[in-house]
Amino acid sequence: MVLTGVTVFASFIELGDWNIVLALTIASIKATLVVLFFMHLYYSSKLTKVTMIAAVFFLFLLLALSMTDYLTRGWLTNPGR
Amino acid sequence: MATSDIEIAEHSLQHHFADMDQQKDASTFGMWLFLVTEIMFFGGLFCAYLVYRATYYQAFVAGSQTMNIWLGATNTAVLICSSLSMALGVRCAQIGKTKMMVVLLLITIVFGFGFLGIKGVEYHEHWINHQFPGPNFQFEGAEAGGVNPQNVQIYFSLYWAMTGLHALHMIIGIGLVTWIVIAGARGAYSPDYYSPVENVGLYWHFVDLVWIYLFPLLYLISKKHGG
Amino acid sequence: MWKNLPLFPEQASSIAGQVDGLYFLLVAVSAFFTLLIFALVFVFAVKYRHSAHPKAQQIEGSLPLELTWTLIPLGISMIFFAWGALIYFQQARPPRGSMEVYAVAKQWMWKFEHETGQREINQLHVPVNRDVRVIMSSQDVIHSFYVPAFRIKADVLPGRFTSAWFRATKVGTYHLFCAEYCGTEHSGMIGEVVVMEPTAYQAWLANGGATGTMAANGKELFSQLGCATCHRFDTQGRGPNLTGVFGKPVQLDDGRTVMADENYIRESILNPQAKVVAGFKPIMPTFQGQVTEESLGALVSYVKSLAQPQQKAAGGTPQPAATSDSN
Amino acid sequence: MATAVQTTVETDNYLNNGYGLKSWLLTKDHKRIAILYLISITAMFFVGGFFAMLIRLELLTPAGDLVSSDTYNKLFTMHGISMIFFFLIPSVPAVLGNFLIPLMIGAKDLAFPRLNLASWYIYMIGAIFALVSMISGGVDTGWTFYTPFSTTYSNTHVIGAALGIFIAGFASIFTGLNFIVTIHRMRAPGMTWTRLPLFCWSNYAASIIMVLGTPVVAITILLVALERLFHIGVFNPALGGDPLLFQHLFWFYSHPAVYIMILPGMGVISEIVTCFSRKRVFGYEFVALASIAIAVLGFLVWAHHMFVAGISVYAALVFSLLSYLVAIPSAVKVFNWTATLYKGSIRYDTPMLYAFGFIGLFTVGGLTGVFLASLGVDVHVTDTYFVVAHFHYVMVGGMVLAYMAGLHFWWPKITGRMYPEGWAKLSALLVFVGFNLTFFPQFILGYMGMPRRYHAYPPEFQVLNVLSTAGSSVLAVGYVLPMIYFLWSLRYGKPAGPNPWNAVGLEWMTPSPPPTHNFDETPVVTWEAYDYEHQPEEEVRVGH
Repeated sequence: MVLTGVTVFASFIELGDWNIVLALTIASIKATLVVLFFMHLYYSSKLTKVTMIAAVFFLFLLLALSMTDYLTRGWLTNPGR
Repeated sequence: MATSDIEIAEHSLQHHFADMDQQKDASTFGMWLFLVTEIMFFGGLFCAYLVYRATYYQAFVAGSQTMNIWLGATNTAVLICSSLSMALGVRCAQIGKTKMMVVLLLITIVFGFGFLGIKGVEYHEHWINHQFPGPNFQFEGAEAGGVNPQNVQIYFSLYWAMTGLHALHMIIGIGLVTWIVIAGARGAYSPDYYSPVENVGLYWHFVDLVWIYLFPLLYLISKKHGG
Repeated sequence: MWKNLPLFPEQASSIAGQVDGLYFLLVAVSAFFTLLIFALVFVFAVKYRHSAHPKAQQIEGSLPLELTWTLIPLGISMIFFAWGALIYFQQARPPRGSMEVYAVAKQWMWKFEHETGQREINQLHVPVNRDVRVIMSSQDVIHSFYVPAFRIKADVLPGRFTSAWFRATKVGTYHLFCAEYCGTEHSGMIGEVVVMEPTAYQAWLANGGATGTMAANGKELFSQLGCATCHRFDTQGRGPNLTGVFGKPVQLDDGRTVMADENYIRESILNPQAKVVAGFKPIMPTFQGQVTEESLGALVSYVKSLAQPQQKAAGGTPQPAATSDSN
Repeated sequence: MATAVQTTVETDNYLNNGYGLKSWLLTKDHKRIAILYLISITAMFFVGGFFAMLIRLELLTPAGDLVSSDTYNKLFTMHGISMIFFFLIPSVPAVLGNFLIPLMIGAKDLAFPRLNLASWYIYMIGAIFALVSMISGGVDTGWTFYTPFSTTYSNTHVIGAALGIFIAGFASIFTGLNFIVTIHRMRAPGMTWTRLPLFCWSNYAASIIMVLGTPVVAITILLVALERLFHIGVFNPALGGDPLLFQHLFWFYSHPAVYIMILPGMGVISEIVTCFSRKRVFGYEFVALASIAIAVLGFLVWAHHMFVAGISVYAALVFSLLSYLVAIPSAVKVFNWTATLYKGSIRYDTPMLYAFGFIGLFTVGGLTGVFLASLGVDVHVTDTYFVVAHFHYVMVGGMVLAYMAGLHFWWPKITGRMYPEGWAKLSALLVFVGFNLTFFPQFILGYMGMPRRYHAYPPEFQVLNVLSTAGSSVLAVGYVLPMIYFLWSLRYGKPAGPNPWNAVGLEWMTPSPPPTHNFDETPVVTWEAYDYEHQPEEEVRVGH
């Protein structure tokens, strides 16, 4: 559990870095640790695991499918033919 | 069913459950489902955040640079510590060390208030700097930073909405932990019956989780541009 | 009697026939399946009624049948998808060389301005057999430009240009509706599209009382607002030279590339720091609140005209101006 | 907490277990909560229906002469809000589902009875918010609350209505959560997933959507309210916000919400079609899995409401393709019901008549949905009366008919009394005829190009509008009749007995009305679902 504390400091060191991916990776590692051990998901039933995975999956759908619109707004808007 | 007629004195088995296992399973699963709804609840805001961050990246950078990273990071640490004491508290409830559980949960509450206090200091700073969205919104340094203050306002709208909602969850969480502490001090829980402790613990960890994502998203966007 | 009960809208654009073609196929397939289900339900219900068939025969199910009625509808729907998508592509991509009309929607009226400067309200005059592209924006809420006879519809958004195009094939007067609910007089936000013979259209233009073309008005605004002090027609300006920019990809200072379309020009006027051209500083002030939607249209039209070959002389461009594929 | 337990005597049931108002308002019995919901949503249904009648009357003539355009705009908004959020979404789940799911799976109650009661109170608070904002001047944004109209331009009681929907959303979340946990954890011994009645499957699928989708619309509606209150600019284009983001977030819930409404209705139909053809459902697994498939795929299609709204061409293609996929499981269900009839032994009781109506009208509604998924045609017909007709075919022709079917089917179970069969058949006929007369002309109107939410319209659309209004008055009679004879039957209806339809299923193995604890002994299930093969035929059926 102290490991989780360490990651906070890891994110400090990376402050100068613009790379959001790294910050989010650290956040995700932290989150995973919290979910698995603080919240005992690691020791929980399959059903609970499936539930959690489903939640993350649908959140991903919400974000990803929304972004299919926003990231492709510029495509195909110019006159063709 | 016989169990429905027999009051099990200290652990309230509700009449419609066959046994304690079923009741515990149901309440834990129910709590996880509730957390799913919470994830989606914050998910809407994360979606808005993602869209606008992609659209107005520079404004988001400018907005994030007004954040006090030290306070934010301290708060992250505070919350993780509170989660730790919460997890240990649940563990104590599980093995029947009720007194220890009460102490650990009190520590959790103290950390919770600590978080809210630090957050309050930050809010106050933003407030006096007119960094609250609405007609009085002002963002200095927009000209120099080369960003449109109105887009920075979107950043702040999301900042207030996300952290505000999170703070509201914290307040509810402190209320719930207080309830557990009072009930626990009265000896309501035992290794056979501690679902409420576990569920409040799950809730607390979830609130912690949200912050774990809010911190890098809102505070650590970039230090590079504009300084 | 039948005059009061039309059952099918007029076909008055090049796309209408295609939309109707797909529509008729959809109607036919739907009618087939609806009748099939109705007939089966009816026949079974009568034939196996309790009095005639007192003992039901248990049937568990059948994998081949399930697969049949999963895969056949799937196949049919993929045909619909492909055909619908093809039509949508045509609707979404205006052809090159369209005549352009700028439209500003507001609660509750349509304002149009032709490239040649004629303005009209709730009426849009267009020549027959010519591609017309309507470039639209809204002053307040979301509206939607809908001409049923042309089978086109496009929402008109605040803060952004959207466009719709059509090629009218029949002279006449057609309904123009606002199709996105926009408040009190939503149902009063209607107008008409008048399709005319080209000669009649020219005559109408001549009587239109235009005060200069949109591009000319835009040019005037360009100097009034002081744009011209930085966006000079040489390489010395503090802002990029706008000659030949329109319709071309632009390299930004953060490494991205964007297409210089109407929305890019609009954003660069209202929110200049969002996408700064590579090699320039983010020093341009915003013009939000200083330019109306109409002025934006004029400015965009002007910037566009700078990319037209015939405008080369006016700009004194140092580099070869855009070729005819620019717009 | 454990309540005082009644000793179960033959005549004791959930209805005569306490009579005071308090015994109802503080009840934790799922059956009583279902009745509370039944009363509340019926009230909301007639409120919404009243608005609908005014809308149809206004549209009799092309000119906007009966009510002002502001009033008209409020009417269709409030019609939509009361029908969708306060009637359709809770209808089958909160009334029939609440009553039946524990009975069907052999449980004594839902997993969280207090949460269940809380859900009703939350629903009521939401409904009161909505009603107060309607009475105090109304709201005119359309039920869709599109920004920036709702956030900046409307001068009506948007905040009140938005909060009402926000609050009612939690009622729906709690119901869904309760169902999922109950179905997972409370099944009687032997009640395996493959023996589960399809009604439970479909409510389970709808619950998944409630749990996953509702929070998103809750936060979205909350943002709209905050934007009005504090002028924060998340959706405001003047601040660089994107009004389309609202539409994305709104439809992320509100399209799947359509499946919240229709899926439980499909479950009802599966129960009724099997019972009245005395057969096991054709392809049980396919019908069950189709429910889940609809629930999951339903989340992938939301932007088909936005094909002309200014989304990218690429996104439109993706969403169009995905929209077709969700049509397939619906088609599978219709084919399976039809096949269930084959070689059955079919009786024409009222619930079955409604079920026939459902199959037919849902087929039309579903197929016209295919028109809307098709990009090229959608551009023309979206936001016209074609869409209005389409979703009324699904929502009214499908869902309301299924709800009526279910209400008639389980009325004897709920009240212990039979309704008058003749009147019921008449009203089923009136609903079917009136419905088609009301909404079929609207398909034609839509393709002709009449936009929706129009207070006044060009004169050439009048004939079809008059037809539609005429139909709506027939439809209204068809809805008022059951209201009367159901009330009448409470006192004068023939006693129903435990199983008037000779149906299989655990809910029919306990007396009508059921005792407070549902079953004297927890049943043990040893048979498959819809085991009509081994159900002995009864010679004389009660009520006939």
